[in-house]
Amino acid sequence: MKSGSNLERILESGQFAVTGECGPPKGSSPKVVQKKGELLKSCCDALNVTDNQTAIVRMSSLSGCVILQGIGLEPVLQMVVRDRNRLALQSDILGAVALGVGNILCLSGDHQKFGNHPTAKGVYDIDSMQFIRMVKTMRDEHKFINGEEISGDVPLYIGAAANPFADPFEFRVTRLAKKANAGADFIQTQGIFDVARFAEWMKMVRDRGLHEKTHILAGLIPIKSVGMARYMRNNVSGLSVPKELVDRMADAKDAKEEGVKICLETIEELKDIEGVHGIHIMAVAWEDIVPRIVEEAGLMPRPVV
Amino acid sequence: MIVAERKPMEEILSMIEDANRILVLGCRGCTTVCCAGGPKEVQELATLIRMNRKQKGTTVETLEASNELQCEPQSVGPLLEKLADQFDVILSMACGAGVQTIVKSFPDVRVLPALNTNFIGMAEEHGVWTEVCVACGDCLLGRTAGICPMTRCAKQLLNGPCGGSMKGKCEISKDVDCAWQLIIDRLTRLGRLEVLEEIYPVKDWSAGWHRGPQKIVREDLTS
Amino acid sequence: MNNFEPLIAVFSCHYCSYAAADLAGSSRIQYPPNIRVIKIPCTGRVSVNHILKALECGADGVYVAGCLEGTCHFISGNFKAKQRVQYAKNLLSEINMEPERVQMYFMSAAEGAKFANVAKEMTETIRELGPSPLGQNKSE
Amino acid sequence: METELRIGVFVCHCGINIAGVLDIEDLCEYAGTLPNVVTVQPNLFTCAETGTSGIKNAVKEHDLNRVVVAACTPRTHEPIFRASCQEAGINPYFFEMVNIREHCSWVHRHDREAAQGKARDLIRMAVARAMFLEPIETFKSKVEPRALVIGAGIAGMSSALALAGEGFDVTLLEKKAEMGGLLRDLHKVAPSEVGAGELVEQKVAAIKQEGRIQCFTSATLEEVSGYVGNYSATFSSNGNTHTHKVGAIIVATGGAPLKPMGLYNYDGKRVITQSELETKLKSGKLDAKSIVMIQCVGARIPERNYCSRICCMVAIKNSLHIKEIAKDAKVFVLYRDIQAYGVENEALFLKAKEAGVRFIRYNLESPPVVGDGNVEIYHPAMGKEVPLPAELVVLSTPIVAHDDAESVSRILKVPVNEYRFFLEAHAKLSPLDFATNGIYLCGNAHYPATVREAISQALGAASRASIILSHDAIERVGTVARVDQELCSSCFACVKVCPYQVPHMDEGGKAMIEPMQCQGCGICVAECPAEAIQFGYVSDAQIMAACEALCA
Repeated sequence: MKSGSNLERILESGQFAVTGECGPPKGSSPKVVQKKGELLKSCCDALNVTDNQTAIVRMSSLSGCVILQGIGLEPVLQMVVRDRNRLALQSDILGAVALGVGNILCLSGDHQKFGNHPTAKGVYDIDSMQFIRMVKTMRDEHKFINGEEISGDVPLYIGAAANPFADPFEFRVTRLAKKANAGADFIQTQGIFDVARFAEWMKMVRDRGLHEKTHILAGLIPIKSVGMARYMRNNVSGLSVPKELVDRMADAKDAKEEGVKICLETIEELKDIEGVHGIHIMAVAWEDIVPRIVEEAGLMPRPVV
Repeated sequence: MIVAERKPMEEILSMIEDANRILVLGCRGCTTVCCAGGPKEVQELATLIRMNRKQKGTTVETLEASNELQCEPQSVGPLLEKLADQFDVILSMACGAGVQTIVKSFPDVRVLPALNTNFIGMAEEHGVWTEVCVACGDCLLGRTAGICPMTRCAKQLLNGPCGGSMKGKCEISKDVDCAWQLIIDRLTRLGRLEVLEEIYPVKDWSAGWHRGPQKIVREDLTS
Repeated sequence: MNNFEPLIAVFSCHYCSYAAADLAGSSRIQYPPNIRVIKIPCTGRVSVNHILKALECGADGVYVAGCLEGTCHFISGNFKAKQRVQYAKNLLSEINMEPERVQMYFMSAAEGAKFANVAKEMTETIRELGPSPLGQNKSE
Repeated sequence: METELRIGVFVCHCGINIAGVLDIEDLCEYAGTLPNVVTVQPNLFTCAETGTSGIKNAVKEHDLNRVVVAACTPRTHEPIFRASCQEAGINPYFFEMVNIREHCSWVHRHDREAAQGKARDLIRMAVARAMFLEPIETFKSKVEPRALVIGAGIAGMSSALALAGEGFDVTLLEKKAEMGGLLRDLHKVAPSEVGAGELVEQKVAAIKQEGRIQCFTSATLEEVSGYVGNYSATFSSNGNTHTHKVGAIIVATGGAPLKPMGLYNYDGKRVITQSELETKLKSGKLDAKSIVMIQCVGARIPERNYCSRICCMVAIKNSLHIKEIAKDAKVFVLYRDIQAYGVENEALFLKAKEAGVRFIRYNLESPPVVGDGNVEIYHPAMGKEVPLPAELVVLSTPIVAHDDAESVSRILKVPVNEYRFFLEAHAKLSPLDFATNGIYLCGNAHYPATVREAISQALGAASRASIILSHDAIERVGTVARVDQELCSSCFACVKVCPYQVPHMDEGGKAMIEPMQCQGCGICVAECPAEAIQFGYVSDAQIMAACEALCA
């Protein structure tokens, strides 16, 4: 075992994993995190805690992780290279391990331009690929990025992101391969609305045997309204939302119900794609729908390994 | 070349508010080429300053001059040397390097920048310059098909495009090309795409940004 | 300021607008005597600094009069002039002067009446704006 | 060392044209107060003999070195006074003219006071400008009495023969293995009914007989340098490289009918082009009894939106030929609009209708559909789709520019439009000239043309070229821009803005403007950020002086 985390145990035992997401508040109250955690506790194997998502300042990811651990949840510590140089990244990682965190997701981060501090200086000292490799080296070789020894273990289960819908399409698989080689134990993908394109990507993934090197968790974003669908289609770079889906939401009598239906259909399709080892549900501001989705997708109760 | 542009007049005028004798000093190097601080722009700025004062009913004396390469102390020359002390302010239309060279040459004169030094760029077409180099001190163009991700990728990624790359454009703006798309296209064209399979190691910043002032010494050239 | 008589400098190209001015003359088309023509071979010869100089030296307004768009005797001179006039307007805004004091006009050699109308229009525009703060009329 | 400026001002009454409105005496008096003015003289008519000799005498008497005449428009009278200056022994460009007639007395007749003030201002501005006048010399450049004609189709051959007829040597380049161009494939030329082949053979024979024309076949133009009167053209022909010195160049590179690949089931057999039809007609191999012609195939569509102009006449001509061979043949012409301009073409159109050729209009929204042995067309009069019998379908495709037009354009530095047709300097003022002096164009290279039009253009271009070639040398006044290389920052601004692509970087990496090529517009002068380009004819100093003199 690399970290022995619940997520690792589930994935390594060949079970279909479910992860969720918890965005910390733009404030200092632990209650918000606890409330979200309670909602998702029974239906997720681990919960990502976002790191200043979309470059909007929030409570730190590490604190969120610790709060979740306090109520018995397993967190995935998200970390972006946008805000920390290699010193800060490494020291935070050591701190996280000291506080019992067992999973990490290594990201570039959304560009600061999109957030609430657009004039901030981006750090980008190292990139996400180098970040993954750095964590792996810390864990497996007990070495900092400069080659110096680390005292003690750094047992972390390492995750990375992948976006099958960004361009250039052909290179996306190469990039995934690089992440797997760099040390990503699991991958959480961008939200999937275009299953056909995702399946095409997965085929390329399998052709290169990458599904055996790393566990791919397919990303899902439940849609609450046609407005949200439209917004994601038009404004969110790196998302592929087919027009038919927007139309379907527009035509629906009950948009929320339709959103759940779409999500469930997608999960069914994803289950059939070879190499998909789980799902990652990003229900931004709609956390309370997750238990129902997991339930109706037939993924309850969550296994105990 | 170094690409600069004139500061807003409002800023320049407020800097020189209390000056009555102003030497507007252009540079015949980069800032002439990028049409920001050559003899023509010197004349333009001097005229605007005089017009502004005339509007206010006051006067100002301006002298317009340009030297060869303002970042070269030798290019100050005897004439300028003689003149400079007569002025309250030297308004430099060179890049930051030029301004500071003049500062060093004239310890007793206020030297002010009239330009913002923007970037190292190439002339895309007449009147259009784009940033292509950030002087990182550790050139990696040899591995990126001659396209600099340090300059042209908003996240300075070294291992391929982030998830925000769409249709060849960067997530920060539809007007900005995704540097990595360009790199991949060009490597494909050159038949060398496989170089991207390798994980590019972390960058050595010791010769680049945030590292304190740099100095290069060529022993064979120094006296 | 009823007695304000604007002083307007005109950069006029040899092939079109200067010829148009000649035609206005031989056709005896009357127009306000406020303009002073400076003849140049092509409006592409006019630089931003010439325009600024005229204003600095007291012109209440300046306009550049070139060939019709697309028919410049020197192919693209009037297009360059148009760009530079726009640039000069921006500069004026930067020092809080009315950009309308600088204009670009296009006319063919055969448009004597247009030359006269433009002179009239510009004189009216400047009369409305009032004397240039840099001009000789400002104290009136 | 500066010689003292001594300016003489001459104020013309122009009879009552000026004096009827302006007070000449006052103007003279005023001019006398201006700096460096040493003499002022009124004239009844400055341009009359008394006036010009007055100038010459005053130059001698007062040792003048600048002359200012306040009179009428320089556009007509400047040459007269410049000549007077020259005769008086001073550089003709030490002369400045003030227009107080067209620009003052004639246009401000009702406001004499203001007119008087304006005239004073104009004289003051001219005197100020005069102080900064620079001497300008003329220079000469030898003319090579040889022309280069690129393309030996009907236009190029006609140009070459015309020039040779005038006694000039001609280098004629043909990219194919033999001369003749597009005409080689055609049958007869309307409306004269001359055989296209005969016409070509006539011209080819004439060229072969003409000792002054050197024709190079299988030729490619490689490089051209120089300027009007003195170009150097390098080209290869059949494996050899040649360089010829030529004084003028005619571009007659022609065009070709579009191959309608993928359009209307084009197969070159049952669905053919008009030129393929002509080959059939020529060899007498046409046996189809029902023929449908479709016009505007690949033309006047969004991606190629021009009208090729000649295809309507080609269709009319060929349909008549078919009717001549087989009276009972059914011929339909499906068209969008008919171009049959001029008396003869209009007559042919009527003749075709009379001969039973059926013209049916279609529009882009419902184009004809080519089927097996028939063509379906929406008939506007019947309001429905009608099948037309069609043993043979003939597509009228536009003339398109050759692919190599672009390379010729680049080598000669002359422009092409978006469809790669060459672009003349001015559609009305100089339809056969390029903006670059000494280079001319004719025929299909410019735009689809009939044989007759191509020949007229060719003769016109030859005549334009002969104006240059007939001189031993070209005299050029130095009213041109010149780079002070010491000041040049090598920014390429002049290279990029010159509409004639004259400035270039020399071997030392500094800008260089060849005076023979410079057109004297001054665009680069105003653009140069280093103020490194001098323009003595209308210098910055002169313009600035005039501005400074705006206010008294």
